[in-house]
Amino acid sequence: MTEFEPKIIAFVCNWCTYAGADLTGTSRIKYAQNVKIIRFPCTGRIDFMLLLKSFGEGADGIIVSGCHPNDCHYTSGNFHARRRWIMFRGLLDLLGIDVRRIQYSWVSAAEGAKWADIVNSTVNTIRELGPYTEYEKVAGYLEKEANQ
Amino acid sequence: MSKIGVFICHCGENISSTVDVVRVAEAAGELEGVAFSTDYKYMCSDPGQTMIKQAIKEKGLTGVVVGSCSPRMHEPTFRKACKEAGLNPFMCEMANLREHCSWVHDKSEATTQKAIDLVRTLVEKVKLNKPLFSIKVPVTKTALVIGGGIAGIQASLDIASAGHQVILVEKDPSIGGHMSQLSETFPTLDCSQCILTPRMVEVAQHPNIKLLTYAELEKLEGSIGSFKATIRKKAKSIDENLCNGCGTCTTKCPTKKIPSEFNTGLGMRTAIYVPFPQAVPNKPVIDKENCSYYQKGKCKVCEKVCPTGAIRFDQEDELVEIEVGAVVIATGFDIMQPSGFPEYGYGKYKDVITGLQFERLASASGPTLGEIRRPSDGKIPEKIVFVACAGSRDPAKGIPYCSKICCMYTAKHAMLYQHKVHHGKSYIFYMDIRAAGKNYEEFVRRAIVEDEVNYIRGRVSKIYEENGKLIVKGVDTLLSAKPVEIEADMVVLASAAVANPGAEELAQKMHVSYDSYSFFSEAHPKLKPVETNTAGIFLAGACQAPKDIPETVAQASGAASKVIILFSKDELSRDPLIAVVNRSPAPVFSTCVGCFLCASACPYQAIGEELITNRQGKVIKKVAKVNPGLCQGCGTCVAFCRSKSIDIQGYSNEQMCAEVVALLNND
Amino acid sequence: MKIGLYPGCSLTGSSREYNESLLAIAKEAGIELCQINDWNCCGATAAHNLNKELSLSLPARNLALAELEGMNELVVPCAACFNRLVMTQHELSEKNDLRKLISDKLQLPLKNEIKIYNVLQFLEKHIVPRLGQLVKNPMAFDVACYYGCLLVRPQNVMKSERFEDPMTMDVIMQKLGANAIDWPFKTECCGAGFSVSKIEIVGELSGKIVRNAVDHGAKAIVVACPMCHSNLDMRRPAIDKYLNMKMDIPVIYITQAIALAMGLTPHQAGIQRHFVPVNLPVNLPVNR
Amino acid sequence: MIELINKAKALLESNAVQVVIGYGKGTSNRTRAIFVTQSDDCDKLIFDSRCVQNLAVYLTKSEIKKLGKPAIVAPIPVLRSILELAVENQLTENDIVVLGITPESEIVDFDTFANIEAFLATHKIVIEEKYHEIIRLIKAMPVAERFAYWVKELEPCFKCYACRAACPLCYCTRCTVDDNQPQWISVPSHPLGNLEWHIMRAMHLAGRCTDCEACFNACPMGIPIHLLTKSMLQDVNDNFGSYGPSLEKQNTLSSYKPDDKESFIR
Repeated sequence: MTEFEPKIIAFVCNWCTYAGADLTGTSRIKYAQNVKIIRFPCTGRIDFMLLLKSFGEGADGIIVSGCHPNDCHYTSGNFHARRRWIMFRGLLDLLGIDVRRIQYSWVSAAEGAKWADIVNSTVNTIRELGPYTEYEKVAGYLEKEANQ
Repeated sequence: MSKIGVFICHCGENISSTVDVVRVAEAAGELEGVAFSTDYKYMCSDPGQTMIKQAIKEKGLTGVVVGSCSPRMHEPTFRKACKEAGLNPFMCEMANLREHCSWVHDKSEATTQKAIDLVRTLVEKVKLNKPLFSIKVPVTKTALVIGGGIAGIQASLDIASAGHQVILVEKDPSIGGHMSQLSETFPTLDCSQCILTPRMVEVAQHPNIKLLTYAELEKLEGSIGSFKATIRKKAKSIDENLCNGCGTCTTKCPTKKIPSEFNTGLGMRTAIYVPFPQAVPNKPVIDKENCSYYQKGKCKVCEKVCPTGAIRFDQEDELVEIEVGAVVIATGFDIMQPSGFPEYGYGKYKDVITGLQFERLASASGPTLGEIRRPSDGKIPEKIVFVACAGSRDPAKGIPYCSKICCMYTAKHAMLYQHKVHHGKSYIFYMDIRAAGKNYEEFVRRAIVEDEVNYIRGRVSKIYEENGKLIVKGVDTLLSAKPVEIEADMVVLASAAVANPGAEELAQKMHVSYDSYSFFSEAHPKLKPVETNTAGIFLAGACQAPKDIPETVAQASGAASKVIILFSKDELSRDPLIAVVNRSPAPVFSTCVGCFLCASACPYQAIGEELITNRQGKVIKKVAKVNPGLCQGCGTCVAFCRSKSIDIQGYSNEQMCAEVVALLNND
Repeated sequence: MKIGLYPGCSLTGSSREYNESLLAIAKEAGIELCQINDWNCCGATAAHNLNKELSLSLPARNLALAELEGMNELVVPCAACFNRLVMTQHELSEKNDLRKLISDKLQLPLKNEIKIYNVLQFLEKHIVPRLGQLVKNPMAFDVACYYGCLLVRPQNVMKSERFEDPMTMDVIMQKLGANAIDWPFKTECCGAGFSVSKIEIVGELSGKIVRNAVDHGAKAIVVACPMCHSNLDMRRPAIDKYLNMKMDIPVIYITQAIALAMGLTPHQAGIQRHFVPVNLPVNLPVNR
Repeated sequence: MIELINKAKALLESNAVQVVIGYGKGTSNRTRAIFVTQSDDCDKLIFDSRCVQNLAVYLTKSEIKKLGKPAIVAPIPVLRSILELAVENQLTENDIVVLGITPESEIVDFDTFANIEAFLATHKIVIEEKYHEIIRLIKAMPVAERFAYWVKELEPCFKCYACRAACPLCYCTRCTVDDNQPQWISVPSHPLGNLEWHIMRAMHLAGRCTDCEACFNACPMGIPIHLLTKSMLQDVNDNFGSYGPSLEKQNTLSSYKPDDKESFIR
């Protein structure tokens, strides 16, 4: 059987991590295809509901990444984001949603290599964890109903 | 029904070598709502762009997705192309198939599949794009410059010479700032006042500059292009129009023993005074705290002797409101009083002074007319010790950062001393010599080699008096860490440069951020060094961090040019990717419930109130309103709004959701 | 009121008089100082250069024992002991897992919450407030308060405003009626590190201190550290040799000064134990 | 409670307020919220240990607003909600008259919100040990088991939104769950829809919830949804220090500290 290829969605800010990922490209550093990026103006813009949606839509893992503290293009968007993540992560953990499936990181526009590393290590983590069947079961509830 | 055009770029072979671009174009063509899809070798090239324009016209496209390089590279290019073809530029999106795909993956099915996914994602987004139009903000072409030191002077002159009005506000009775206190300037040793005073006069005489001395900013409202500033003009107790600056009052004033701020306490001044001979404006003010009339109710000598009857004891502070389009903060720095370092004995021993005090001693206009004489007994010091980093780079007791100017001015001080006292001996205790700058290192070399200044690499542990001498105990770390003791006649402390006492308060008045040392923060440490995070407010000089004169002047001109660029248009046109609060039909009007937590989250104070009234003008609802002039489009408020009542154009909730769904459903 | 006391080696040996006078004035002030039962070395010697864990365990054990005895305040008169104990407490409070580790090794519980005072802090908190009525015999003369290095350091723990020019001892001496002179050698090095190995260096360093005190008109040097005392007192021959003149200025512990001011006999204050005879320009009660 | 009744009477007679929101007798042995507009009806007001509903919820309801300026009977949980509503600009001091009731059931008037905050400073929110215990137990489960546990707990939920209706802080004119552009939360009350709804609800209360348990009390299926908010309350405390409404302190999620600590961001 073929190896499990995790679906991983990345929410990144335009000014640091998106640019950093661009640098990964211009430096021709290779990484796994599993991760696909969605571009946001700022980590402060990233709504926790979107992370939830991602799992609901079948994501096995999520990367959320933006500017290092004090580097935010908008001075404090990432600080607000960080607080939101701290609270959100705590809640998900209580609910048994596997927080190991969400990788948060700071990747600056200069850290092309770090981005590749984040992607690859996340892909490996999710590979080990396997497909997010628990959540898929919950999300696929309706379809199953229909099929029966 | 949207008609999307998809254009896949080969980028020569950059993309096509690992991504099957033809298949990507085909796959895109099958997507719902895609009316046209193709691939081409160089989309950004002229024929490539023409291809897009034609498709827009012929197929009547409602949106465009270009699958090529990073949008950070060519988004402007393709949006311009769309605009030229009559499509709203914001209906164009880019899928990053090069930096995020072809360059980071090997040629494989998965790579092509990823490219398809990325394109599909952007197609779904662009379907929900709405035509956007850049925001217009009217510009009041008057600049407010706060602080009349060299930074404020330079900025004012530049802006004024470009033909714009400038209002220069200075808290002291005269402009000139610290530079006017300096003796001679490194690395050229030209006299500070000789190069400064002409510019001061220029300011006073410039038709476009309105000078408000002895005044401070009280309040700042509004936003880029149209600020409203309230200035407090402190009562000078004289009628400036009548006063001809003859100076009789200052000579006749009986209260003569007030330590002169300008001479850093080394000289005295009267209660009604002009800070220094070349002051601009050269008209006196009365220092109420020390004037015997204001304190004891009698005297009025100045009034009696004034030939023009210009004295006004009953004068009161005046608040003036002005409309300005931009603000330049040039409030400069302050010198840390070394009293926190008892081991140096500053304040205890008269002959331990600060660098700024030494400037006054060395200045031809100073209390000793430029002769280096020690404060205690006026003797010429035979041996003088300079202590660099007196407070700087000292996390324990001083400030952790480097004050930057001390290495140079200490070298200068030693040099000046050697030039004035040929047989004298000078020693400099230092940590490192930081002489990075044009002709700076050479200058320090000169001090060491030609003027035989003794540099000792080490710190001073204690200074104390012993039979008329100042014993300086320190260590020479280069001589195998030997303790050294020098019997000096005078000690000069290069005390740290710190932010002005009022800096934080001022920053809060203007909603610009400041760092942990109360220096004003630039918008970006590298790419926006003169902007603040508040649009329309700029920084010049040492109020942002310690700076020497050349840097300060350069930054001031930089800030000025930013203002001039701003003033070059009658209207501001800004990217419309900003937040908006939704509107819905009555009786809801807007789903915003006015909790205003978004306002507290906004980094730019861009969110204000809007009162929704009925026909009778009765307020029915208070909702949030985004000031398009201030909003920078970070979207923090959007993610924060519980009722999803605030959304950001170009990155709307619908668009982002659509992207998530599209990206994850590739089957 | 019961307060713990950690004497350390000096106070049971070379500086017995420090211990005696401390206990004497505490008694006068109605304060009971209880020695920690089975206390051990503070590790001030070389331990903290050789073995990190040991250097923490030694002081930690004393702290743990004090806790077991239910003490919540602990006086550590010797500046070196104080430095070790307070540093250990600081480090262990910063690193919780390290605290657990040490506590396990010691097989003793360690909350690490006990308040550690050096002698000056103790005097300020418990003795000075009671001084008023107790001062019967004012020390009305010029004294040089000498702090040395350890008493006011390390800065990051002591958080003292003016560790280069401390005032606490001066203030206490003023309260005893003395005039604490303003002199620059308060915190200069006495050479303690060479006390045994290189006496001539001690002679030079301490010599400068003694001379400066005398030059500033001091009639006595007041100290609060056994090493300072032994160097300025016991090493006086080396000092005289360096200055090549005879210095007869006495060196007394602040606790002795207080004892004498309280009207206790010189013997109760233990001044007979000094090498340099203690002649003060005030009348002291004759020994019983 | 005669004092309360007299105060209410006086307020209505002097027309200082037009309605008094308080507790009255309900069916069987229960109490319910009553809205007294006539001073003669003030005798219906009661207050005793059974009065646990959080009346603050009515302050933002348009139907009640229509009645005019309210006075409200406010035991501690209500006071907390009032203060949070004030923080969130939903109330000004002239909007209401607060008839505070201390745990010793003494009546205190609060003419300013600052006074309420001062009073609450001495009556801080305390999460009962039993809840700490439960939360500890849940967190101790293996992650998959924990997930299964909650899916099961939430299964009975049929999205009646009583929890929302009972919460004084769920005063939005349009709740995100009712927003279908985009469809944030899957509509039906199947496991996913329920999960998403309750996560969103908890997140929207993060740093705002005053732990009044109205949501739990209102849930017809007795789902322990208050565990979520309690746990977050604790998280707020552990990560950012001190929870509970405050006029000075900014809302937890709309403010930040540059040195906020976390251990999971790479």
